[in-house]
Amino acid sequence: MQQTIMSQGLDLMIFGMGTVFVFLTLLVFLTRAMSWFVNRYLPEPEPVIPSVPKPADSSRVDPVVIAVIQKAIHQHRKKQAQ
Amino acid sequence: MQQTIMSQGLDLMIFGMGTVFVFLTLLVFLTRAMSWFVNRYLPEPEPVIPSVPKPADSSRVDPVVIAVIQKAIHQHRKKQAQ
Amino acid sequence: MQQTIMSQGLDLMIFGMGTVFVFLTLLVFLTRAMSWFVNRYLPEPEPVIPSVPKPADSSRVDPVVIAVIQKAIHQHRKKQAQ
Amino acid sequence: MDNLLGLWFESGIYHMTLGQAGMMVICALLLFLAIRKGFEPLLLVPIGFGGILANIPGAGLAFSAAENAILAGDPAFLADAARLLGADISATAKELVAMYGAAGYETHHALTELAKSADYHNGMLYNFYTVAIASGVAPLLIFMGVGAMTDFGPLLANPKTLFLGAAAQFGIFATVLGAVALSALGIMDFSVADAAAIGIIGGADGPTAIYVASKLAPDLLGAIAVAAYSYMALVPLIQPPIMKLLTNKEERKIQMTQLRHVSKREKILFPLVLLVLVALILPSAAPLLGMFCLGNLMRECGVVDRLSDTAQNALINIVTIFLGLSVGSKLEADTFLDPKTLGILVLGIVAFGIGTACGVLMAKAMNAFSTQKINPLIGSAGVSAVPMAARVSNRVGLEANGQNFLLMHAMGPNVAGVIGSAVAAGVMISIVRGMAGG
Amino acid sequence: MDNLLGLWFESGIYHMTLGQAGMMVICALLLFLAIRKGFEPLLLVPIGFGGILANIPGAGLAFSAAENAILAGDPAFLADAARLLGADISATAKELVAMYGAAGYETHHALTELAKSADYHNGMLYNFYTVAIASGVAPLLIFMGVGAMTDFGPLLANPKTLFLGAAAQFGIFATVLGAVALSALGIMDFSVADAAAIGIIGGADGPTAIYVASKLAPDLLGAIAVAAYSYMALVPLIQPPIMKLLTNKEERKIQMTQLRHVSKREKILFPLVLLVLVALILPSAAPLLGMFCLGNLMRECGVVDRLSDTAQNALINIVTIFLGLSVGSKLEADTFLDPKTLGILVLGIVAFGIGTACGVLMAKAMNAFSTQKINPLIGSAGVSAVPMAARVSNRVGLEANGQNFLLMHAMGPNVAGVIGSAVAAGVMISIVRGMAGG
Amino acid sequence: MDNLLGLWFESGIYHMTLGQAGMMVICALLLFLAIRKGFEPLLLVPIGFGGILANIPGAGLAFSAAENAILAGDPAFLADAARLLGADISATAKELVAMYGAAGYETHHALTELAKSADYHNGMLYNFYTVAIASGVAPLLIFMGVGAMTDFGPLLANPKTLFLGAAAQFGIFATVLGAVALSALGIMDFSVADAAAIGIIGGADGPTAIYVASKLAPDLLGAIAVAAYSYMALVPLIQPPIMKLLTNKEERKIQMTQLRHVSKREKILFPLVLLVLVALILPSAAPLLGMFCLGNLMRECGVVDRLSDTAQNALINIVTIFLGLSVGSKLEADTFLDPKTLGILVLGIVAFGIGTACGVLMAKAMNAFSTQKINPLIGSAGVSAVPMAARVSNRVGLEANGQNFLLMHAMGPNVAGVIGSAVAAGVMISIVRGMAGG
Ligand code: NA
Ligand code: NA
Ligand code: NA
Repeated sequence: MQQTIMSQGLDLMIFGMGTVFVFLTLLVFLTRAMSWFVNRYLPEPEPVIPSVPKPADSSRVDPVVIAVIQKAIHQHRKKQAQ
Repeated sequence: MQQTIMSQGLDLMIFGMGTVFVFLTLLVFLTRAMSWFVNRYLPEPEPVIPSVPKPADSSRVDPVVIAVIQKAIHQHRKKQAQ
Repeated sequence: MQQTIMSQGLDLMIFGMGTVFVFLTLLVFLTRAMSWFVNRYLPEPEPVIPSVPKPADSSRVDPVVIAVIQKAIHQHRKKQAQ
Repeated sequence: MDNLLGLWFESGIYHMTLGQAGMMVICALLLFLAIRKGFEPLLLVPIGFGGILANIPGAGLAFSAAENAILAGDPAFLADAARLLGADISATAKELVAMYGAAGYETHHALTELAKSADYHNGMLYNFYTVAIASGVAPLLIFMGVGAMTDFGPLLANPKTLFLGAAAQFGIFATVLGAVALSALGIMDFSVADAAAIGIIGGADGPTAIYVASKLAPDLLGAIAVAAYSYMALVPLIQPPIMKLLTNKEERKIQMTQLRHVSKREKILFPLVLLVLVALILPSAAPLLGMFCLGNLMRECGVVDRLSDTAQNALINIVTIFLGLSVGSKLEADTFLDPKTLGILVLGIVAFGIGTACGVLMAKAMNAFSTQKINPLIGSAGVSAVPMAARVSNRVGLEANGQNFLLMHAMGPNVAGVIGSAVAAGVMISIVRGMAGG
Repeated sequence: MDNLLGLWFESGIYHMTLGQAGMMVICALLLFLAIRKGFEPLLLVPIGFGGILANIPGAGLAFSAAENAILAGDPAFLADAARLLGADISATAKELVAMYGAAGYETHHALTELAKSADYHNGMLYNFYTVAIASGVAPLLIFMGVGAMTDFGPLLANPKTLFLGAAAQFGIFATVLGAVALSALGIMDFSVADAAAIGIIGGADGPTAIYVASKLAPDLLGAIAVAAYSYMALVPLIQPPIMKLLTNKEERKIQMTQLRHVSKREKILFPLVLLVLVALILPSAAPLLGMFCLGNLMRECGVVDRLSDTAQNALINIVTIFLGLSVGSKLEADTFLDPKTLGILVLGIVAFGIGTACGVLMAKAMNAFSTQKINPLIGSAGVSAVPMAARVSNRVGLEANGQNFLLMHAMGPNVAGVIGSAVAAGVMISIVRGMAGG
Repeated sequence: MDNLLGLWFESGIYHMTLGQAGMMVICALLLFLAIRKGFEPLLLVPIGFGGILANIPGAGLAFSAAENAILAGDPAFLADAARLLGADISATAKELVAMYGAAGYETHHALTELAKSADYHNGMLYNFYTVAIASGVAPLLIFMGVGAMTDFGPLLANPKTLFLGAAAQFGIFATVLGAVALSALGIMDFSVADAAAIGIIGGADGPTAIYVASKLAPDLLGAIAVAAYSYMALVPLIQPPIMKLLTNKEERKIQMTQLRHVSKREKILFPLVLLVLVALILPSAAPLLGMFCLGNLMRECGVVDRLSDTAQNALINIVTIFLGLSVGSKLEADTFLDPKTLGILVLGIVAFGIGTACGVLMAKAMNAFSTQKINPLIGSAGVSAVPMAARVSNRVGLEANGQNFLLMHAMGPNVAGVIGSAVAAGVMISIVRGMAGG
């Protein structure tokens, strides 16, 4: 038993670590190939847009806000006029 | 068999399309009746509000925004003063 | 039966209401003790922050808004200049 | 041709019973009250709508696979069902459904297997009910969300208002007694479990009422939930007369001292204190109060705001939709149209009244023994019905004294009432189960 | 050493079949169309991705515990499975899986118990499919969200556009006939249920198609959903030629009168009117149209905005992810790579064409009998495909007359088409079940 | 009177065991660390709170219906249970619960049916655990959300940092060996499955650890999850000494060249490349890495932002609450208070240390063979613990050279570590199952 579990643990370590390295090594090569292919054959025409997805509304100005601003400016102008 | 399935398909078409038309025809009449009833007996007092539900907070102005505006105006006035 | 259910109802009332009172009385004392302990041994160093959680973005000013304000101020100044 | 007949025999008009038509009208009324009169719309809109769906003839949305199989009336299946239910072979589908409702777990299991192998399915609303309410999860998640929305500050600033929250729960137990009395007198036929579930209406707390009803009296859940939410909406009408009757102008004028500032740390520790007390005294209240405390801890601890936000927005909204539709499934005519429902509606409003009265009287009693007077009007807020009852206290207070703002003071007993009714729920569940067991 | 071999025997390359490789290419194409060409990305991204996951060799993500147990090929289990399925002991795993698919509820139940006791588990996508689609809940929740996003104003302003929505559904039933004809001619082997499920593609409404397919022809669900969403994305290419073929320049120039203002109360009452009609005429359409009406009522009633927001955002997004992955599970090679799929793709586009044509012709017919002319181009919007089809009507209209904005007028038939195909779905489900029953 | 006694016998104090009291203190400590010290609060607040709930005496929130029935101690049921479990009739409830835990699927099924027919129910937390973790769905959805939050830009700009992510996973496997060694020496009693589940703590990735533990060692899940999240929070204390020990000032000073710009298309294709590789090499990692890639694709493709938003907000928050409470259910005293837990805590921190060291050493090794030097400090980020470990690399780098900003460079190995531990998880699950099978 002692032997078995130790040997099982060893197997797990050897084949496990081996797979991790093989997998990530392949991933390195595939990623390099992919990047090369993209930059070679599919260069991006459009300027890169920020990849962080924005909540839909943060990009447009809230009409209420504009209203407030215009009101503020207007009152201010009245003050100036006096 | 060939016959059965064809006849079944025909039944499906006839009764199916029939039901769709009967249903939507009834809906036309019911809708007209409903609209007539509403406009006749339950005319709307209040002005119509936009039916698109707004996120609760987009309707009020963010205090931060007001603060910023007032600050902006104030700085601007200082500039004017000089 | 009539008797049983009545007596069961009475039991429910007596022991139920009793438990509610015992429980909340204990809670009063524990709460007082806790508050005393906190204010005695763990007084708060930092100023109290509002406990209502705010949506992440309502705390900062939308850059778009600032842009709009600055634009508004700027146009206004142009008007003044004339 | 058969198909045409088939369609007609499948059509709603052909099957519509008077009861179903009546229930549709009642549900339409609920929708009217919710939309036009603002009666707890977040719950009553899905409940009313679900009630209409549950009463669509032939759709069987509120029935289990077995019930749908029985109601479909396939003779072979009916024979099997009758055998499994030990019913006479000549029993009608309706009788069999009733017997199925009364049958135990094994019978349900067997008939369900049989129905599914005959390709019958649970109705949509039945599935919602099973997942959301029978499992108990929906009321618990709502309670977590409520906890995340609750500020215990006013309660912590003045803990003795907890006594008001305790007193107001007497409405619950008085109603229990009333319900069993009706049974004893043979006027109604409520079991002790039914009585307990009805009494909880007096707790004036929706999720608590639904949770208790789902454990003790599922058949009455529809009526209990409708009563609880309707009366919560009616608090502004129910409470003021009682409050004025039991107080004189002087008492209503009492000004209360500004509440002390409560530190963040007290607010963080309170849900944990409450949780420990539940663990030590009343484990049966652990699910309800546990989730409530979790929500409140997430709110106050300040390091998991994204969880707290979700608990009081996306999650509680999603759960509310399913909870409402599931409650609606219990508005199915055969379940709802029962003399018991009338009894429930009457007992429910009595419960609210007694609870309100006891809260006010308790406040007066406390004044008799304490120097630091409290305005008895905040006692009525002890029934919970957050925040409506507190607003009522404030309004009645302002009528008596235009400078007397009781809102914050009333929030203490108001949230105390939530804890109180959750405790009452726990103790009733454990006592009733003990009685059933014993 | 065994482990090394084990890993190799477990690796995907070792097990990859040509079919799985092919399906991965097809799914990659779907992703390309969704991301690069904007084909209904919200659905086709999860569907395409789910399809790739479903075809990962050896992972068994799209299989039930029983199927995974059979495919694992443990001899003892295979023997039991063969016995339970009444198969020859020499049957291959693939044959057994096929027989399992065809077996009834008891056999499924027994084999599942057996597989679970042998510690085999349902694949992730299989679980998603069971919870989201087999239960019917996901399409219904999407429909509720769509209801909460739908403005019936244009329809209420001009109710007779409902006829256009009705006419366009002829594409559904013509396709049903086409499908059974193919069977009758022995070209394909579609049952009536299959034919009905295929026809619904002509409804041009994703959740409706998925809902019907899950009830009548689960095996074809993958192909049907892919066809439905792809053709909805292709509406701008499919419809214009047909629209121009069937109309002359004069007709396309017809200006329509400004729509009348529709009051809030009409909008609140409409979903209830629709619901009552469903209850009276066609209970089998109650789940789909019921949830649709609930969503719309929540939107219009104005007192439950937080529920309406959640229904059209958090909830519909969550459900969409699971719905897409679940549909992807039906893109598993053995299910999808079947001559039937080709038939479905062909019949689907025919259905779209016929639906478009009938909508336009109906509009012309109505003009023949009514004084207040309508522009026949809005007829094509009756197939639903909201809002794409309405935009197409508008664009083609502008080509004929630069001042002719048909968008709002086309929204009427457009949403009418959604109701129409839900009605068609209900009637087909009930008729087909009747045929199966009889 | 019986009721009064009943309430007392039901009260928590009466039943409270020393173990439960101890666990409550431990959970309170977890909450303190989460709230006051900021230890991964999003997980540790629900976990700690769930742990308190799980240890409420008599509430049975963490137990299945069968366990609750046994613990309720009804003699008739105990007799049946003993018979079904093949136990001696004199066996205590605790012994029976232990035997139940060890029993197989059929026994569980039979006892559950029996308990339910005796009207016992699953505890709330037990249900959460079954739905959220036993099904595997919660960790997978969190992983999808993490994918939607991950920017692979830095990794794509410098792919060879993947080697650092690979090397750092050696901590996992060294710990596995340590665990089996402890068993071999008879100090602990870990099975190979236990050892694998413990090792994954070294992956420094919460959802991965929970996923693996739920598959290989459910009993140890509580301790493993607590260790994983605690040590992730302790990364700023654990890593720097090791990093400084293994590097000299010159190495720490190494400036790295500005990362190249990575195009949108590369970012869109990367998750698909990764997915295909998983499909070809390691199907057993498909669920984890599949959902991770789906989340990342939704983020990068730019056409399904609303799904991506939901995946990284509403959905992940909801799932986090349930995941935390479910993990808490495994902090039940009888499960958690076990010598194994101590072993797990010790082995876990060893795993972190070895992983950190291997990452740094790998970086130095790479420098020996490559001209373009990398700063070895970014090697430690290979353990994942995103983004904490990357921040640590940056901070230690700044100590050595005030102008040396390593954060972006460290993000590469950091996300590579996530992929690496998911791969390790997949391979361990498939090897261990193979061993069990064989
Ligand atoms: Na209450
Ligand atoms: Na349609
Ligand atoms: Na890692």
